Amino acid sequence: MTSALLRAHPAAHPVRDRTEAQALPKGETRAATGAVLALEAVSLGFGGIKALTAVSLDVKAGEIRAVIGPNGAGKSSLINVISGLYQADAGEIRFGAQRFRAVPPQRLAVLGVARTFQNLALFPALTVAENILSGLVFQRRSGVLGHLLSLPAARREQARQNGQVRKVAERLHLTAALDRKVGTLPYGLQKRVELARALVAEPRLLLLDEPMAGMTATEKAEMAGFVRQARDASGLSVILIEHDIGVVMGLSDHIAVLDHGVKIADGTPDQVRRDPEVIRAYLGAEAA
Amino acid sequence: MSLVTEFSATPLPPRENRLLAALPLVVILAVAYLAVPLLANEYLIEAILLPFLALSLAGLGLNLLTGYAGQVSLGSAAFMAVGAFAAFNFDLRLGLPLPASMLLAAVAAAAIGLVFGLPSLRLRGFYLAVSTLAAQFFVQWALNKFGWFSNGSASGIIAAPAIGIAGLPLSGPVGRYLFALVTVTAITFLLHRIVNGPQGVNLIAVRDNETAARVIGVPVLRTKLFAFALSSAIIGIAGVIWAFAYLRTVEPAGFNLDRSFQILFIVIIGGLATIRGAFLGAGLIVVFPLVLSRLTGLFFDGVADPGTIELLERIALGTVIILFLIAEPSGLSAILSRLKRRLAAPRAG
Amino acid sequence: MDWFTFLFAVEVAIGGLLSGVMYALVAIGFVLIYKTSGVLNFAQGAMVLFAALTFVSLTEMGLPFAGALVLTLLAMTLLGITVERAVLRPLANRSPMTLFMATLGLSYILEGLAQLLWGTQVHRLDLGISNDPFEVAGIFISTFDLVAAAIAGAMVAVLTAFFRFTRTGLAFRAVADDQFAALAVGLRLDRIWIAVWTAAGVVALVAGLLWGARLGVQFSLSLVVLKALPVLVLGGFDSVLGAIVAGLLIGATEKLAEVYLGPFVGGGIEGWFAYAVALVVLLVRPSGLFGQKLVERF
Amino acid sequence: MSDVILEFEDVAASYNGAIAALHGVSLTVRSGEFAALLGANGAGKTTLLKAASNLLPAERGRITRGHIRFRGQDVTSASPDAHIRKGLVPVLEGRRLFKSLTIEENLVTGAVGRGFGRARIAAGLEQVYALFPRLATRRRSVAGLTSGGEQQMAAIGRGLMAAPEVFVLDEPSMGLAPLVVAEIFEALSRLNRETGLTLLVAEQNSSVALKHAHHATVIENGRSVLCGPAAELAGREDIKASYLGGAATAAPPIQVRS
Repeated sequence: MTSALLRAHPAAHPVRDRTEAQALPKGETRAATGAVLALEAVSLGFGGIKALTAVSLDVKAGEIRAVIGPNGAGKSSLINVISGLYQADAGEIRFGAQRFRAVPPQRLAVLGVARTFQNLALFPALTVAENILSGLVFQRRSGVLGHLLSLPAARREQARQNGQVRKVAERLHLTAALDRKVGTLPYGLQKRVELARALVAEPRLLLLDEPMAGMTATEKAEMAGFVRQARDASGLSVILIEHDIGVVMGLSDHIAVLDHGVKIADGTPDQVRRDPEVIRAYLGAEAA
Repeated sequence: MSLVTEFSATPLPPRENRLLAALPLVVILAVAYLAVPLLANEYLIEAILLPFLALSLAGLGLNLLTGYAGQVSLGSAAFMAVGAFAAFNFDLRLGLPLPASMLLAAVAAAAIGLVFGLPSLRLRGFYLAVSTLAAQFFVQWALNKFGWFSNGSASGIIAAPAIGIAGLPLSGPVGRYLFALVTVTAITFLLHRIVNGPQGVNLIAVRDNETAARVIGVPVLRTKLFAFALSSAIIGIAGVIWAFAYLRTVEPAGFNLDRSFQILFIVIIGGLATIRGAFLGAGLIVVFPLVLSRLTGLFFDGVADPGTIELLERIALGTVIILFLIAEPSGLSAILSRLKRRLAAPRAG
Repeated sequence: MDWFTFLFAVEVAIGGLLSGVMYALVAIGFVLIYKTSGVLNFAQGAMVLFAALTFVSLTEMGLPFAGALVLTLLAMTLLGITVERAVLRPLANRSPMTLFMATLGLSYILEGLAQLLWGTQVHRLDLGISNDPFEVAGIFISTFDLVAAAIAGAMVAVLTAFFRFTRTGLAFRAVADDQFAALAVGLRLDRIWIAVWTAAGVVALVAGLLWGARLGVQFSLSLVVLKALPVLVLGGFDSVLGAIVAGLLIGATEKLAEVYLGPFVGGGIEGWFAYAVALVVLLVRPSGLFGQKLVERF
Repeated sequence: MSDVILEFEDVAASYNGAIAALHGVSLTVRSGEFAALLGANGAGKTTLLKAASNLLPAERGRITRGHIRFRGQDVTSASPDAHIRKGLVPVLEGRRLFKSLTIEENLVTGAVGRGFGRARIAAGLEQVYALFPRLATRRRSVAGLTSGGEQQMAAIGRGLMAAPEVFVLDEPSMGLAPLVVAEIFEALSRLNRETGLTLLVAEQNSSVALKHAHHATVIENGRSVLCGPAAELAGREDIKASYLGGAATAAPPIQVRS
């Protein structure tokens, strides 16, 4: 178990400028699944309501996969199952070679998975830099004593992690705001800080739950640019929930459509747009 | 982009300003270490400064738990009691030097804090707060019930030994004051380092959004238990100061629920998640009753009996608490920050 | 175990159940306020003291039972109005912790005020309920406890019906769900707070009379909160039914433990045993017995 | 038809005395009109609508400049419930149903808020169920467990139970399938046509709003930047592109920087 774990998460030993191939799970894992994430017939219910019914989904390395559908279709539930906040009633979730019925959320980061939340889940009392840094906490080796005694190893680690924070902040144009308390930033910037926190440990899979909700058109375009740039740079895979169909069509490689917890379509943006089932259940004839 | 450029205009404080900012601290330390021992009278030390130091330390401990880690505790006095009685027994039974007894007392308080912190892994908010009352009542009961803790004395009263370090007697008011002061200074410094370091990020992450903290890999359980253990240890040391340096004769009933609430008031009135808040809050809590009894003495002396005056004081305390909460939700620390800004404003403009 | 020791155990358990009803009675006052405003009202105990002391002092001044009752109810209404004006309104939108601290302050004020007005001595309160035990199948049961249980039962029934079938009850439940939305549909929050606190005051009066008839009316009456808190943790802060069930459970286990466990540890365990019971149960069920368990959204 | 019933005059507002949300919005709503308020999320629509019902103080916000007048009276002079009793009824963003109450209980709270008695409640329920037959079948369901569309219909129904004269809705299309959005807007349009109900609807989804509204005002970054007849705005592709970009359902993919 331990050895598989170490192989499966290069994030524990960050490699700079990883190429797409390196970001993939190694050798036998890739042969076994061919996907960074695979859901197999995942079902989930709350008190008699079916939130997800036998949903299957494969996400390949370097792919941006959007999940769309009306409110209550099960999109957020899907992300919450993948990140272990909800436990599936049936089905299986695989990250590379690791299989789970219930993903342990506290191990998510170690597994190379990062996420953002629909309603910002930042730490408002901390600065932007500290918020981003918190995304690296799981890699930390030195403890309280190391810090109190200013041991060289602790200092080196601190310096390295600060470097990682600065790098991601630069990529997301957050450098000027690094010392600001997150709670005092405007909403659009907070969303960006949350993306930075998710990206700082260079995950293999990024789960974005409405990352552009509440943004202006310009901010949305900028955010979409950041997501694409992160994918292009490190070959990570993205699951994206977003209501703005324009953004979704422009950004994703594949789109899955959920309706009442059932996957009703899965394909390229053009396929999905023309899918009669999607038009009937979601888009409406007029919009198509 | 445009959003960010707005901030680059906000200048960071340059290094010289930081030195200037440290000036008040230097002055306070100088007064505390030099002026007070030389100039202060016995009343000031015994009635104000010693309880102030002990309660400040207890406030610091609770603030770590409640302010930084977001776990509310209503049982702080129990850990003061654990600290006091543990140090008493380490001294009595092992004959250890004072610093060693104190350290072991802190360890004992931390251990018991860990046990009573376990519910925090499952419970939140008021459910957790109420469950910490278990510590309050259990510890008080155990200390009363088992004579061993107080070496068999009636109703659990213990008399602290005369204190001294390395043969240096510290039993006079100034000696006990310096002992308390050094202890409080050292712990304050350590705590400052901890909450402003990586561990502080973990604590605040758990407080502000536990789910997010868990998902990004912050060790939530370990962080909570760390907060409970360290907080209890600090409050335990506060108990040692309370028993050894301040009162010198204590009984379990002195660490009752009212004391726990008093420590909670200190933290809330002083300001959550600030180091100085504990000191400001403790100052108010220690000085307020003295001022109040002077005032009631002035107006009601001879008019009302002591029982009535006590009731009036209770009403006044309750009123002040409510007024404080209404006037300044972020506590005295926030008032101080505002004052500083106002003082700095004319210079900047 | 022979028949008599068994009967004795049953007797102890029943005695415990009945005193559990008394805990529940205090706990219900908390539930009313917590459910509708998320405030843990630590002053509920002080309100019990205030109500009982007011009532008993009025009867001692020669007022008939009904007259004293009406005047005390008026006093509790006045208290509700004052709390809304002086505490809740200025502290609107503040954190639950701040409001909890405010109720601590309020409890100091009420305790001081009650004793300042009516004195600190112990008052005897006779409600005219017989305290003689009667026997059912070899088990002795206290008449007073039984009457108290009946009164508590009636109060729960009235409260449940009030929440379920009246428009004000509906408004209470709406406010409990979402205060801002309640404001936006035109519900008058200020009036609702007054009503809620007055209702909690009435519950406090009933609890105060029953407890007072047992213990005498005195300062220690305000400490019954400490009995009610573990009941709340166990039953859920927002469940009237939970308060009853948890009260019974804690009452019975506490009495049994006192009789069968107490002697081994030197007795006096009633101060913390209820908390231990609550904690053990909560380790298995973190949301309490009946606390609302809504699915968390992330 | 032509008398102004609700008027916003150069309104600025802020939260907590610091965060400015509005910088100057002017618009007028005439009796019997279906008015739309357009703009991106975060442009200030929600703040403006809350201000109209004097709900800002409950969230520590306040109007810092300008006036909002309902029937000629400044709205800050009366409490939210007083506005409802005079016929100005809001439907909040994100529906905000009482989740543990049933659909029907939610509807009833709307009437209770206006102080209606049993007869008016019964009549109101009948009217709402006629407008949204789907709600009648879900009347005993706990609101928190119904679908987004049903919740939005219930939120609108709850508002209608207070017999509004001016009905102010915030983002009724949010998070709903385009099909459900169409159904809701058709119901609103019908109410407007058949009962003369005055409507002010904030929408991010400009195409559906412009299709049903008479007049529209566009706000951007807390300022009103454009207003005119809906048909005219809808016809101008340049306006759509510069002010309402990215908001239309199934618009062509937007250009993103890489």
